[in-house]
Amino acid sequence: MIELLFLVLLPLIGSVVPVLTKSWSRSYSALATAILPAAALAVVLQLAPAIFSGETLFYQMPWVEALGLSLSFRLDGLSLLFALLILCIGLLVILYARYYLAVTDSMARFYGFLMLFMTAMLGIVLSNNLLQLWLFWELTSISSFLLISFWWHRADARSGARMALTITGFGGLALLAGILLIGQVLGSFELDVLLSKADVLQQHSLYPVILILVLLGAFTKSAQFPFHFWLPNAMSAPTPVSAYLHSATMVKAGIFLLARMYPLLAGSDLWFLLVTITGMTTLLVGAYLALFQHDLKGLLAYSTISHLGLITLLLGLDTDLATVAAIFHIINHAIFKASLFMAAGIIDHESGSRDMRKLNGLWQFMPVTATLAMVASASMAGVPLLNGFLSKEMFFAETLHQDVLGALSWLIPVLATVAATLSVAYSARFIHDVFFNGQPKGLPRTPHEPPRYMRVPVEILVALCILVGLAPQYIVGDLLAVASSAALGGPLPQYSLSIWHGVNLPLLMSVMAMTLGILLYSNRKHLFRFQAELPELNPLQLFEQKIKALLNNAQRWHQRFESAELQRYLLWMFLIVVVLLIWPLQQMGQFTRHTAMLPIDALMLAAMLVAIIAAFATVLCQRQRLLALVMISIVGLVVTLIFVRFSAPDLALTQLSVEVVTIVLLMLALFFLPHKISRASNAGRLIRDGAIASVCGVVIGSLSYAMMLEPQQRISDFFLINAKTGGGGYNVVNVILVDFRGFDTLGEITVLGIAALGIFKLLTRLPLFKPSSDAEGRQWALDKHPMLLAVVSQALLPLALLVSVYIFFRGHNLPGGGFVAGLITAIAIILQYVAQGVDWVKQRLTLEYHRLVAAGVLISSLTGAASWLFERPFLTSWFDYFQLPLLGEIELASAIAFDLGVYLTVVGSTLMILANLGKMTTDHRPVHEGQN
Amino acid sequence: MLSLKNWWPTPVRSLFLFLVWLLLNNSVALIHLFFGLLLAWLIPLLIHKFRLIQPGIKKPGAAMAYGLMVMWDIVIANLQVIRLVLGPNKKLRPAFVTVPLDLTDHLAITILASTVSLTPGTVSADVLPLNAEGAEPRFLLLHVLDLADEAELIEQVKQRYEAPLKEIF
Amino acid sequence: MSMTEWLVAILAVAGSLFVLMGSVALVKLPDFYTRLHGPTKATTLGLGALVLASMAYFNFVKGELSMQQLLIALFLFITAPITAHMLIKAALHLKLASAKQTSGRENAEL
Amino acid sequence: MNHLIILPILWPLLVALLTMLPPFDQNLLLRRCLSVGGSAVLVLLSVLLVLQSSDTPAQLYQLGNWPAPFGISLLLDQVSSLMLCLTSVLALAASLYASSGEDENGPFFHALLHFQVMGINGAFLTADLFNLFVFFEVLLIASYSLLIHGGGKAKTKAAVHYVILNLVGSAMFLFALALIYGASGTLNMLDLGTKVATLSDTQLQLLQAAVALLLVVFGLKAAVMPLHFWLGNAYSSASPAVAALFAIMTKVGIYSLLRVFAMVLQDAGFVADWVFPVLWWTGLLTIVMGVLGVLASEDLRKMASYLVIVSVGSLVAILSLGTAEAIQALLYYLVHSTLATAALFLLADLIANQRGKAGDRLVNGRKMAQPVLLGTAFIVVALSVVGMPPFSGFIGKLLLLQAVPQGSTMLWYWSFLLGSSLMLLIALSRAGSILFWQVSGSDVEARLAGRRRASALLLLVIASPLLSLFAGPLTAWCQAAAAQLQQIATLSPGAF
Amino acid sequence: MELLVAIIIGVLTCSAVFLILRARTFAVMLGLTMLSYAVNLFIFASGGLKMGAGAVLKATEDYADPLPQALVLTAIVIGFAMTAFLVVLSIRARADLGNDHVDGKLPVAKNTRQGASS
Amino acid sequence: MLTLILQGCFVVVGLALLLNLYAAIRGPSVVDRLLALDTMYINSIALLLLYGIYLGTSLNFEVALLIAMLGFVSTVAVCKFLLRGDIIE
Ligand code: NA
Ligand code: NA
Repeated sequence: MIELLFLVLLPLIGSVVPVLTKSWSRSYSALATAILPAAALAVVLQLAPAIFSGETLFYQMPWVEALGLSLSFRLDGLSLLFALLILCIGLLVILYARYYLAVTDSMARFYGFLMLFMTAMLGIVLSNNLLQLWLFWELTSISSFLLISFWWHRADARSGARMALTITGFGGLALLAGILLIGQVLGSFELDVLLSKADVLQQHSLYPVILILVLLGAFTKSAQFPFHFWLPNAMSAPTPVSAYLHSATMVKAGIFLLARMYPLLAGSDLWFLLVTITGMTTLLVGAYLALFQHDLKGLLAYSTISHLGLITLLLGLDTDLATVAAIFHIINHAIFKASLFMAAGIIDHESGSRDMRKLNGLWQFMPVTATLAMVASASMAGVPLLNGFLSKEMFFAETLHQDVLGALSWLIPVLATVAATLSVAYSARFIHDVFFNGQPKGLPRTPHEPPRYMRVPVEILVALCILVGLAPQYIVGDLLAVASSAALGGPLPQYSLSIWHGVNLPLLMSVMAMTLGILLYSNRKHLFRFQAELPELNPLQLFEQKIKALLNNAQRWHQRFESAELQRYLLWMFLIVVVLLIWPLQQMGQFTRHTAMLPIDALMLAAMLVAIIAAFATVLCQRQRLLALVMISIVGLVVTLIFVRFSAPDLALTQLSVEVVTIVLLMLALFFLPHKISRASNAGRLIRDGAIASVCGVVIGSLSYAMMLEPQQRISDFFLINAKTGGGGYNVVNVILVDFRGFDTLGEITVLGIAALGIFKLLTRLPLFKPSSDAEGRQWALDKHPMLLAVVSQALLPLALLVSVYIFFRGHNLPGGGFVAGLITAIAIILQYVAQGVDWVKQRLTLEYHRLVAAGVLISSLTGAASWLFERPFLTSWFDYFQLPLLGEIELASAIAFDLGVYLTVVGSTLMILANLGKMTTDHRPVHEGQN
Repeated sequence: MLSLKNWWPTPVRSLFLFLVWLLLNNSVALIHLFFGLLLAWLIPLLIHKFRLIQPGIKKPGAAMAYGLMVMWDIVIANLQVIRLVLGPNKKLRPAFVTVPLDLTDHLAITILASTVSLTPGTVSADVLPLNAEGAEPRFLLLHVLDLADEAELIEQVKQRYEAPLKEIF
Repeated sequence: MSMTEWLVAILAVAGSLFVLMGSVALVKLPDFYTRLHGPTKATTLGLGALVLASMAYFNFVKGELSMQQLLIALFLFITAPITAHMLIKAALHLKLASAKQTSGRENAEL
Repeated sequence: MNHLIILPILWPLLVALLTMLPPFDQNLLLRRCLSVGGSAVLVLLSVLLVLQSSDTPAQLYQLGNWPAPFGISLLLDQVSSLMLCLTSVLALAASLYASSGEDENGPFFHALLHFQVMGINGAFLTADLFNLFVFFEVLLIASYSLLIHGGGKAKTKAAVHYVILNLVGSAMFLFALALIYGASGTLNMLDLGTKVATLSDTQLQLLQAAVALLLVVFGLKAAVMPLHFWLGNAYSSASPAVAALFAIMTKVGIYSLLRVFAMVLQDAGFVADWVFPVLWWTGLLTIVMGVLGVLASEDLRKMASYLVIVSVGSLVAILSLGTAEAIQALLYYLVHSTLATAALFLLADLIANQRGKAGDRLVNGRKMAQPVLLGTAFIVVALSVVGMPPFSGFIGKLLLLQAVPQGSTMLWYWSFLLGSSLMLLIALSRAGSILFWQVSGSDVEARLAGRRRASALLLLVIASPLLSLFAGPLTAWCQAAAAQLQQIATLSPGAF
Repeated sequence: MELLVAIIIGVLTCSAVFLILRARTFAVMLGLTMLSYAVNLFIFASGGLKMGAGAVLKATEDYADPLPQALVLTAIVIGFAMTAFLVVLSIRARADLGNDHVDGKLPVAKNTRQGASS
Repeated sequence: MLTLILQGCFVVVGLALLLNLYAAIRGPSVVDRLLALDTMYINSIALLLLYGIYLGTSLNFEVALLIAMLGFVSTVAVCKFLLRGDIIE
C-alpha cells in the first residue's frame, strides 16, 4: 500500500509549502500549508474502512539491508487512531496558529517545523520497523526542540528546548539500545515478525535490560516521573505547539510506544511493577503539582503529566480492559487537553498574561471562550456526560481489579481516588480562578473574545468532548475497538461504552473525588501555605546548573590531560613505546646468534668511544648551544665513518653533505635563538627524563642487536642480480634509488621541495631584526665579507660544479648520484652567499628557486610518465648503449633524466631554504611576491 | 659579439678544470677527454658572472716554480713544527707580526696568505686594514709559532713569496 | 713485501704519525693561536704523505692508474688556509687570550 | 596495467608543480582555476576508480615494471578507492573554499594543498611499507606548511607541537620499518602477510616490536589517546579550508591501522593477543577524551576538532574487532564522519565571519547575516555528528553498534558510544543555541558567504543526507569492500 | 662489531630521547638530529653488517644488502627536509612568541630560586 | 705485513681522533672546539685514505674528496657566525 508512504511524505513535502508561500498573505499561506495534511487525512479516511474491517495494511521498501532498516509502514487500529489524532488536531492547530502568531513571528518557520513534526509523528505511529520508528522518534525530539525554541530570543525558550532535547535525547538513546537488543535477540526489527515472538523475548536473559531501556525511552518522552520536569519548561513554546506536541501528540508517543510494544513486552511482573509504579507516581505528582501552578499553561502541563501517568498506569495494570481504558483515555485526553491549551492560548493572546493571580473574572470579557474552557476542564475533572468521565470510570474500575501488589493492592484504587481528587481541584481552580474570582489585576490589556476562526478549533474539540461523552459508542466505538485490539495484539475483552453502569464502586470513587476535590480547592489557602514552605525547585535553573557543572568538570579533566605541554606529550609517547616494546623484548630473552659476528677492532672501538662521548657531551652542553653544535657534528662525522667502515660509501657521501647543510642551518637558527640559556629543569625531571631516555636507549640498542644477529633471508639478491641487466647500473644502491624504488625517491624529492615551500612560507613577513651585538654584548666584526674567503670561495665554485657533474654521472655505476651532486652545487652557491653576501649573488643569479624545484620534480615525474608511451607502468626504466665515433661506447638511461630532476630539486630546495633564511636580515626579505 | 673573450672567458681556469676532470675520472680515455673539454668550456661560461675581476697569470713557468717551492717549504716547515710541538711549551716564542704588502691584487694576496699559512710556523690571521670594505689592503697580520727575528721573518715572506707572486701576476 | 709495498708502508706510517702530531699539538700547546699551527700544518703534510701512499699503492702495488687522490690534496691546500684564517679571525674577534710570552699582541688589537 | 591507478598520486603532483611554474605562479586567477579544476578532475578520476574497483578484483600496479615484492606496488581495492574519493571531495571543497581569499594569506597555498592530496592518496594506494612512510612524510610536510598558512601566534604554537611530535613519530616509523625488514626481509605488505607464518620465534618477536612502534606511529596520526594531544590546537588554529582538508588526516592513521592490522597481519596471533586489545581500550578512552574536549570547548572550531577525536575513538575501537561487519561499519562511518567534521570546520569559519567580535566563540554575538543557510547547514552537520536521524550519522552509528558482538564488548562499546552521543547532543545543542539564538548587539556588515564558500560548504553538507538516502547501496558496497579487504590478505603478491 | 654498533645506536637513542624531552626548541632540534642518526644506523643495521663488501657490482666479491642502504638514503634526505623545516619553525616561533620554549611560553616559576635560574 | 702496518696506522689515527675529541671537549673557547672539529674532519680523510689502501678499493675516494671540499664550509660558517652573527648578509 504505497498510500502509507504518502501519508508520511505528504506532510514532509508540506513542510516546504510554508517556506514557498512565505510571501503570500498569512491566511493563504496557512491554507496552503493545510492542504497536504488535509490530503493525508483524506488518505487515512479512505483507508479507514479496511482497518475497521479488521485488516492491517503494510507497505515495505528496502533501505539499509545491512542494518535491517527498511522503510516499512503498517496501518492498524492503533496507528489509525493516532494518525487521525495527529492529522485532525494538526489541522486545527494550523488554523489556530494562523491567529495566534504575531505579525512579527515567522509563519514559514513555524509551519515548516510543525509539518516536520507532523511527519515525524506520523512516521512513528505508522512504522512497522522498529529502527524506522526510532528514526521518527528522534525526529520528533528535534522538531520539538526547534518548536519550543521558536521564540529563540527568550532565554527560557532556549533553555527549555535544550532541556527537552536532552531528556528525550537520553531516552531516545536508551530506546535505541533496547531496539537493537530486540533485533539481536529476535533477529528482526519488523513489528509484524516481532509481535508474535513475545515468549521468546521474555524468556531471554536480556529481557529485563531490553524492557528497562525501552521504558526509559517511553517514559522520558511521555514525561513520566522522574523525567517529567522537561514538560512544564517546554511551555515557553507558542501555545499551538503546546496544544499539539505537549498534550495531544508527542508526549503520547511514549504511550504509543508502550501500547505498540504491549504485545511484545507486557505480561511480566517486571513490566507491571515498573510501569504501574511509574504511572501511579506520575499521576499523583503531576496532579499535586498542577494544583500549585500560577501559570495557566503550567497547570495544564502538570495536568498533562498526571494524565499521562494515568494512561501509563493503565497500561501497566496489564489487563485487557485496562488497555482499552488506556486507549480510550488517550483519545479523550487529546481532545480535552488540546482544547484547554488552545483556550489558554486565547486567554494569553487576548489578555496578555497567563498568570492566574492576575487573571480573574474573565467570564465577563470572553463568555464564549470561558464556556468552552469550562466544559473542557470539566471533562478533565471527569464530570459525567463528558468524555473524560467515561475513561476515568473505566480506570477506577480497573484499579479495583488488581491483586498484583498482594496485600497492598487496595492502595491502587485509593491512590487513584486521591489523584482524581487533586485533578478535580486543579480543574476547579482553572475554572474558578480564571473566569470568576473577582476582577483582573494588572493585565497588560483588556481581554476580549478572540477572532472568530481562532475559536473554531476549540469549539470543534469541545463539541467532541460532549459528543463522545454522550454517545461514546457511536462516535468512537469502532475506533477504540480497532485501536485496542491492535494494542492488545489479540481479541478484545468485553466492555461497554455506556454512560451509565449503575451505582457501583467506580461511581462512588468519582463522587468522592468530586466532593473532596471541590473541598480541597475551596480550602486551598492552607495547602498553598504549606506548599509555599517547601523549598522551591526551578528545574530550568537546575538544568542549567547541571549542564554548567558538567562543562566545568569536563573542562577541568580536559585541562588535566591536555596541559599544552609538549614535554608531557612526548613523555607519554616514549612511555607508550617502552611499555609496548617490553612485551616482545621480554619474550625474546636470550639473544641467539645465527650469523658469525664480525670481530671487533681498535678503530671501531675508538669510533664508538668518540660517538658515545660526543653524544653525551652534546647532551651535557646542550645549553651552550654552539658547543653542542660542535659535539653533534662530531657524532655525525662518526656516523659517516661507520657507513664507510661497513661498506656504504653512498650513505657516507649523503650523510656528509647533508651534515654540512644542516650545520649551516642550525647556525642560522642559533643567530635567531638565544645562544645560551640557563638550566630550566629541576633534578627530579632530569632523573625522570634520564631514566626514560636510558630505557629507550637500551630497548632500541637491544632490538638492533637482535636484528643484526638474525639470519639473512632478504629480497636483496634480486636487486644484485637485476641491477645491471635490468637497471643498467653497477651501483645497486643507486639503481634501487632511481629505478627499483624510484617512486620513493620521487616522494623524497617532493618532500624536500615541499619543505622548501613551507620554509619560504615561514619566512614570509617574519618579524626579525638583527641584534647589534652578540650575546656577550660584543660588537660585531666590521669585516662583512673577508677578502680571502671571497677569493677562495669563488675559485671553488667551478671546481665544485665540476665535482657535481662528476658525482652526478658516476652515480649510476659508482657511489654518487643526483642528490649528492645537487647538495654539492647548492653548498658551493651557499658559500658564495656567505662569502659575498646576498646582494652580490642576487645580481648574478636570477633564478626563481621555487621554479627550479618545480621543474626538478616535474622532470623526474615526466621521465617516469614517459614509460606510458611504451605501455609500461610508471617509472619503468630504459637504457641502452651507443657506439659513438672515436669516443667509444656510452650508456644512455632514463635514470639519468630522473636523476637530473633529483639534482635540480635538491639545488632549488636547498637554496630556497638557506638563501631565504640567510636573507632575513637584509633588504631582500622574502615577501609575499604574488605567489600564493 | 662573437669574440673569443665572450665564448671562452678564462682559458687558464678551463685548463685547470680540464685537468681536474681527468684526475677525477682517473683516466685519459677519449670520452673523458671529450667531456673534460666540454665541461672545461661550459662551466666557466655558466658561472662567468660569479668571477671576480682578476689579472691573468703572466708567467706560467714562474707559477709552476712557485708551486714546487711551496711544496718543499711545506715539508720542511712541518718537520720544524713537529720539533716545536713536541718540545716544552715554555721554549715557544709566539708572536703577532704585521707584514707590509706591496701586492694589491686580491687573488695574489690570497695566494700569499695561503702560502704563508701552509708553510713554517706561520698563519695568516688577517689582511689589514680591517675596516672600510673595499679599501686597499696594506698589511698581512701573521701569527708566528716561534719568532726568532721579526725583521728576518718579514723579509723572508716578502722575498721568498711576495716577490715571485708579483712576477707571476 | 716488495719495495713498493715498503714505500707504501713508510708513507702510510709517516702520514699517520704526522696526523697524530697535529692532534698532539692541538692538545698540548698553550693557547689557541699556537694550537692552530699544529693541525693546519701537520695534517697537510700528514695527508700529503697518505695521498702519496695511496697513489703509490694503487699505481704500483695494484698496478692501476690512480691519480685522483691528488685532488684531495689539492682541495685541502685550497681550503685549509682559509679555515685557519677564519678561525684566527674569529679568535681575535673574541679576544681570546694568548700565551704570556706572545709578542706583538698589539699588532692584532685593532 | 591499469595506469589510472597511479593518477590519483601523479595528478595532484602535476597540478601542484604547475601552480609553481609560469604562467600560474604569477596569476592568482589562473592558479585558482587550475587548483579547483584540478580537484574537480580528481573527483571524477576517483569516482571512476571506485566504479572500476567495484566490479573488478583488487589490482596491483607494479611501479617500474618490477615484480612485487621487489618493486613498489600500488594496491587498488575498494577500500583504497573509497578513500581516494573521499580525499578528492575534501580537496575540491577546500580549494573552492580557499579560492575566495584565504589563499592570499600566504604563498604557495594551492601547491601545498595538492601536495597534501598527493601524499594522502599515496598513503592510501601504496602496498609497500616504506613507500607508505614516504607518503606519510609528503602529507606531513605539506600539512606542516598548510597548518601555518595565514600566520599568527596560535598557528605557530600549534605547529611546534605538531611538528615535533610527528618528527618523533617518523623516527619511530623508520625504526619499525627496519625491524620489519630485519625480521621478514620484505617491505611489501602482501608479501609480509604471507611471510608471517614462516617466521621464526625471534623474527616474530622482532616483528612484534615493529608492530608496537607502528601502533604508536599510526596512533599518533590517527590521534588515539594518549597521542591525540596535538590535534585540538592544530586543527582549531588552522585555516578553515586547511582544517577541512585535515579532517582526512586522522583517517590516514586509521586506514593504516586497518591495512596493517586488519589486513596484512590479520592472521598473526599477536594481533589478536595484544594489538587489538590495546586498540580497543585506547579507542574507548579516546572517545572519552574527545567528549571531554567537546564539552570543554569554548569555540566551534575547537569543538569540531574534538569531534574528530570522538570519531577516531569510535573507529579505532570498532577496528579492533577485526571482523567484516566491523570493517564495513568502519568504512561507512569513516566517510560520514570525515565529511561531517570537514563541513563543520568550514561552517565554523562562515559563522565566525558573521558574528562580529564574538567569532565562533560560544558567547553572545551579533545576529548572523545568513541565518537560514548557516542554520540549516549547522542542523544537518550537528545531527550528523551526534548521530541523530535522519542524516548519515545515525546510519553510521547504527552500523557501529550492530557490528559489536554480544557480551561485555557490546556493553562497553554501546555505553561509550551512546554516552558520547548524549554528551555531544548536549554540547552541540548548546553551541547551536548560543551561536544562532543568543544574539546581542546590532547587525553590522558581515562577511557574507559568497558563491564559492557557500558551494564548498554545501558540497560537504549535502553529502550527509545523500549518504543517508543511499545508505542501502553504500553499506552493501562497504560490505563488499570489507570482504575484499579480508580476502586480499590471504593472497600473495604473485596472485594478482 | 655488531655489539659496538648496537651500543652506539643505543647511546644515540638515549641521548636523543633525553634531548627531545628538553624544554627549548634548540635542544629538541639537536635531539631529533641525533635520533635521525640513530635511526639511520638502525635501518642500516637491518641489512646486517658487512665489511669490505660494497653494493657496487664487480667492485667487491661479497655484497652488502643494498636495500637498507637505499632506505637510509631516502631517510636521510627526508630527515634533512624535516629538520630544516623545524629549524625555521623554531625561528618563527621565537619571533612570534618571544621565546624559544616548546610551549611558546616560559613556565611560571614555582619559587624564587627556580625563577632566578630560568 | 702491509695489512699489519696499516692496522697500526689505524691505531695511530684512531688515537689522533680521540685526542681531537679531548680537545673538542676541553675547549676552552668555542674556536678551540671548532679547530678540533676541523682537525677531526681532516683526520677522517686520513682514515679514509688508509682504509682505501687497506681494502684495496677506491670506492671511498669521493667521500674523502667531499670532506676535503665541504668540511671547511661548516667551519667557515661558524666562524662567520662568531664574527658577524649573521652568516649570509
Ligand atoms: Na485568578
Ligand atoms: Na643574513
